[in-house]
Amino acid sequence: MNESDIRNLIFDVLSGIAPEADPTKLAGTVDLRAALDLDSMDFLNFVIALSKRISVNIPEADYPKLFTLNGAIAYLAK
Amino acid sequence: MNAEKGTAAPLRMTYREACRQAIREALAGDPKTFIMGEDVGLYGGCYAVTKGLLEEFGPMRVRDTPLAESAFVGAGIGAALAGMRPIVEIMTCNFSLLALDQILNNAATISHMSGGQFAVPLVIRMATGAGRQLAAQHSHSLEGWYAHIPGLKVLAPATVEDARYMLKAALNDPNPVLIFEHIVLYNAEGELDPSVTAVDISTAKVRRPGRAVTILAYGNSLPKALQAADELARDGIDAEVIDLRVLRPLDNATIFQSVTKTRRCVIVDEGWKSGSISAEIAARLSEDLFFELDAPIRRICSREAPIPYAAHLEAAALPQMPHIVDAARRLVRPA
Amino acid sequence: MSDFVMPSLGADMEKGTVVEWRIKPGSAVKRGDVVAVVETLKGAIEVEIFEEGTVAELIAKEGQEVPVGGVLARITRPGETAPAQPAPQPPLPATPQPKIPPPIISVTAPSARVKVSPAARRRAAERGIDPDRLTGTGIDGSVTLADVEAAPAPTPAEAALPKAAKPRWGFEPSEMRQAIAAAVSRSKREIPHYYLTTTIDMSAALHWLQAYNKERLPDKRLLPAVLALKATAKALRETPQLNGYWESGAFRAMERINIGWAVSLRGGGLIAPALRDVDRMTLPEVMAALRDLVARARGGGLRSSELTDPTFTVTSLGDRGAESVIGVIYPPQVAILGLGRISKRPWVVDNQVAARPLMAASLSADHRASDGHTGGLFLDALDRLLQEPDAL
Amino acid sequence: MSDKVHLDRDHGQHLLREMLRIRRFEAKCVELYQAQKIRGFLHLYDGEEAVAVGVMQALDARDAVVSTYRDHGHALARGVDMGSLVAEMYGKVEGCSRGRGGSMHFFDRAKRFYGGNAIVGGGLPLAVGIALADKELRAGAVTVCFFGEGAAGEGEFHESLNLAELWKLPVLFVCENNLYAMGVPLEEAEAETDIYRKAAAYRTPAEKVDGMDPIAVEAAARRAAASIRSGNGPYFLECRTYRFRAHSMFDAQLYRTKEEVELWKKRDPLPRLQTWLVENNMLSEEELRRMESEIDAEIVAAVAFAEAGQWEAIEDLERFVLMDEAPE
Repeated sequence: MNESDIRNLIFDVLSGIAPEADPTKLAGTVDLRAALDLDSMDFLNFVIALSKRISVNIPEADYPKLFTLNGAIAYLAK
Repeated sequence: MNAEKGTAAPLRMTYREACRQAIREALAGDPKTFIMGEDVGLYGGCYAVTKGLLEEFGPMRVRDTPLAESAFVGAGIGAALAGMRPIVEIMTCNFSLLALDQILNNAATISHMSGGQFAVPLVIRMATGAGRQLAAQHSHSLEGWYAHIPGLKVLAPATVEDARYMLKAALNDPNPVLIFEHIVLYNAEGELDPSVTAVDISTAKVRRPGRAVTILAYGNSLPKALQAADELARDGIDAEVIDLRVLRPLDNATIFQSVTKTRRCVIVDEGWKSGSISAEIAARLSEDLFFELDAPIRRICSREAPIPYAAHLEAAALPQMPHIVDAARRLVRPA
Repeated sequence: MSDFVMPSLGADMEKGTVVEWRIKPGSAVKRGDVVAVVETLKGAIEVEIFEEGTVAELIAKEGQEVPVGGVLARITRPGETAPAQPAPQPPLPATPQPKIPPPIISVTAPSARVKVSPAARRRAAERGIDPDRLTGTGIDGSVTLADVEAAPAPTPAEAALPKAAKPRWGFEPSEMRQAIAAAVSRSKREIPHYYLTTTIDMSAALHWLQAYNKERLPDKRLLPAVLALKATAKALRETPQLNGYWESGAFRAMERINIGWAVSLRGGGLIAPALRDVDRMTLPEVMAALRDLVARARGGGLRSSELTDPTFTVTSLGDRGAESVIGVIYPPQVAILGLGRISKRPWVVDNQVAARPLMAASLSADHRASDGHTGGLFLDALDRLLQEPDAL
Repeated sequence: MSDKVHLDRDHGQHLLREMLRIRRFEAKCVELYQAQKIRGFLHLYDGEEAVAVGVMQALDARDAVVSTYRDHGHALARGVDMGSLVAEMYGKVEGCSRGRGGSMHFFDRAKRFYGGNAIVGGGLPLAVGIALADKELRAGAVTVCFFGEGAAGEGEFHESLNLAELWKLPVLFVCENNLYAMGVPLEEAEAETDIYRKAAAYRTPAEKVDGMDPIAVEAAARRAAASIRSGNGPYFLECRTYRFRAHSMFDAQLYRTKEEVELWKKRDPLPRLQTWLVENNMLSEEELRRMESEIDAEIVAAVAFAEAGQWEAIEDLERFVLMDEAPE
């Protein structure tokens, strides 16, 4: 998947978790959890949705790589 | 005397004493006013409301009548037609049934039927309601019936202030006005604000503001509604209590404004539920306030049976505070 | 010796004034004698006595107002000398306190169609939401205004519905804020809270959790909250005085352990619906129940019983927020556990200072229902249970 | 049954016992009211016993009785069980009206006692109706309708007397004229104070009777019953009597003087009949004492019966609002 597909996938997943927020306005390096007020349950649902949509296992150890938009895109691109 | 504000301190008296002072003031104030009824003179009034008035105003102004309700109510109507301003006392609404024909077909109808030639400036006072174990024939609450009749005004004073000043407004009204005094209220005590010397007979009053649910009540149901509101407040539910005061014409504006705010309404009415004043109010709410309602309207009325003598059965037959609390709570926080 | 009391002379007579005594100490009395004249609101009435004997003492003085049942005089029975101490009168069996029967609730017959209140239906139209899709928290399961307010924004399909006004998010904020304000102020007003805090070393728990989650796909993984919830439930088994309600002046222990989990709502507001029988659930079951509960809390799909069922509440700030939280008890519950943020801080282990992931655990409890000693036992149990995660 | 009163030892003692029974029962009611065992309104019969006892001598089981709210004397003289009356005033389900009526509303189907009525004059049209039915169903039966002189002011008085005479109905109208309608003296309520004279307007035979003399009342009642049973239509008795106690329990009697009450007490039927019987050695001291102790025992038993009674279940509140069928 190319970078823009991954970005839209992430936005779509985030809109399900934080409907009132507008992820498109997020800077690439800001911590998603603080910006969108995601608690541990929200972040776990974020990981679950991503891993289902691109059928890949994301170990807990890699969670920090998904804390920012750029990190997430880079991680999922591999 | 209240030194700072220079006004007299509030006067404390019973509802009965307020009624007596109202009648005294009326008799002293207008020679065309007289009071007529069973045992209003020598006996001093079945509920001691007119005690002492015969001695002060004499038998022409304080007239004992035979037991002839139809006759002396009809005579009161005639006297009003011919220029007097009578006050007729029917001992209790239970005996008013014998005068219902005179009240409906003469008092309420003549001004309309005569094309406006005659007015009937008559006040009829009646005791009403249950709660003293007087059994079925002495415990009726028939305000709702009379509030059905165009041509009458129907009042239900629940506070000492209304008991003191509604009569003056009623006597000044050119139409036949019925005043219902609940027997349990006679012993109730209350304060009179000395700066208040008159009240209207056209509006309901918010006796306790609130946001979560509106409780409508009149007469002896008002104290029960206020107690219910205190109980609900302890549970975090803020109830608004409205004293209807006037059962005909109903003050739609005050009722609708409150229910629009709270969106929930409980009506307390000592009459029987079918065809009662609470039925009329519930119908108006669903006709004119349908889209403001967030829960069904609830009515707390007497059980549909003659009021029994035995204390525990009478208590079970009448609307009680716990029923009001439960109904209001279920509307705001349904289990 | 017996008391002659103010008789009830009429249906609504509450008191009377003795204006004239017709007897004096020493005079003999028999059934039916008129012994006094009492002034009532109806005028002066002669009062009869219904027993034989001689007047020992006149208690009420002339001009004195006495309530019905109040003692007016003492009469000695024939053949009885006047003992110093008056024989206790058998208390008047009070007229029966009328028992108020339970109200008759006119339950409307359950109809298949979803019930929506008129106000809710109008608001749903304004928000472009199909109200029939929502689960109602109103009477008979009806959808109320609050339900519509709390409903998530309309999905694109719904968005196609004619929108009367821009949909707002979350509960009607002012209404939610008011409900919280009422509950917490009542709690602070009525409940004498006592507070205990302790610090729990979470290394064992987190270590176990990492190992557990490593072998599972994300949707089967557990959160630390699940361990805390299960440990809390087991700790409550050891201190039942913290699990129940304070009602009409007494503590009522509850058999089931339903833990209210405080969920913060997007756009403001807080709600603590119940996870039922946590003590009987496995960790995966607790996780599934927790996820479902949080989703419905934020999606406006809670059942009203979930709001009234909790027997104990836990509030947790999760992995972002303050180091510790001390909760306000939800009436009528009697305790609340506050879990702070897990963070690495210095901790003494085998006389050495080490960096350990620590969590502040605070208990607020109702001093009417339990004492500090019980609270301490609870926190010790919680700590002990979290040190052996695999036994949870 | 002749309409002459044959006064022998037995009948004399019977009249005395019946009146004494009422007098002592009413005294017990005052005591129970003051102890708050009886509530609501209570109208006592002291002084008028001769009327109830006298009239009842002319009746038998097939006859019907319609009473007023001052119904204790009528019910006792008609033979309604004393225990059921006390239980009724206690509000117990064993009461003669299941505790639902209280003092003003005693009912007893077996005794054809069609109840006290709290609406003045309310019973008159009922009595006319019962007599209408009896004329068809119970040949020879008489309906006695008790009412006070206050009811003469009600429209129903005129309407009922007219119907009864018009249709020749077997009604015995008994006006207990005790000179006061609650607080209104007779001369301030009626243009014509001889109530019995009003019956003439409907051509109904009427008599004025000394309501303080049980023998006079019995004689008049027998004459009336004989006339009615032979199909001559209604009969009207005005019994001039007097109530020694207040109108009801909460009445300061501002409308009459103590002297007047004492004056009438001199004509109390109880001591007069008692002394007459003793003087004509139809009553010994021993017999009088036994009569009094038997009556006191009956009252003690009646109060115990009421004390032991139960409260009606609240679930039954709406029972009998509608009847499933008319009891035979």
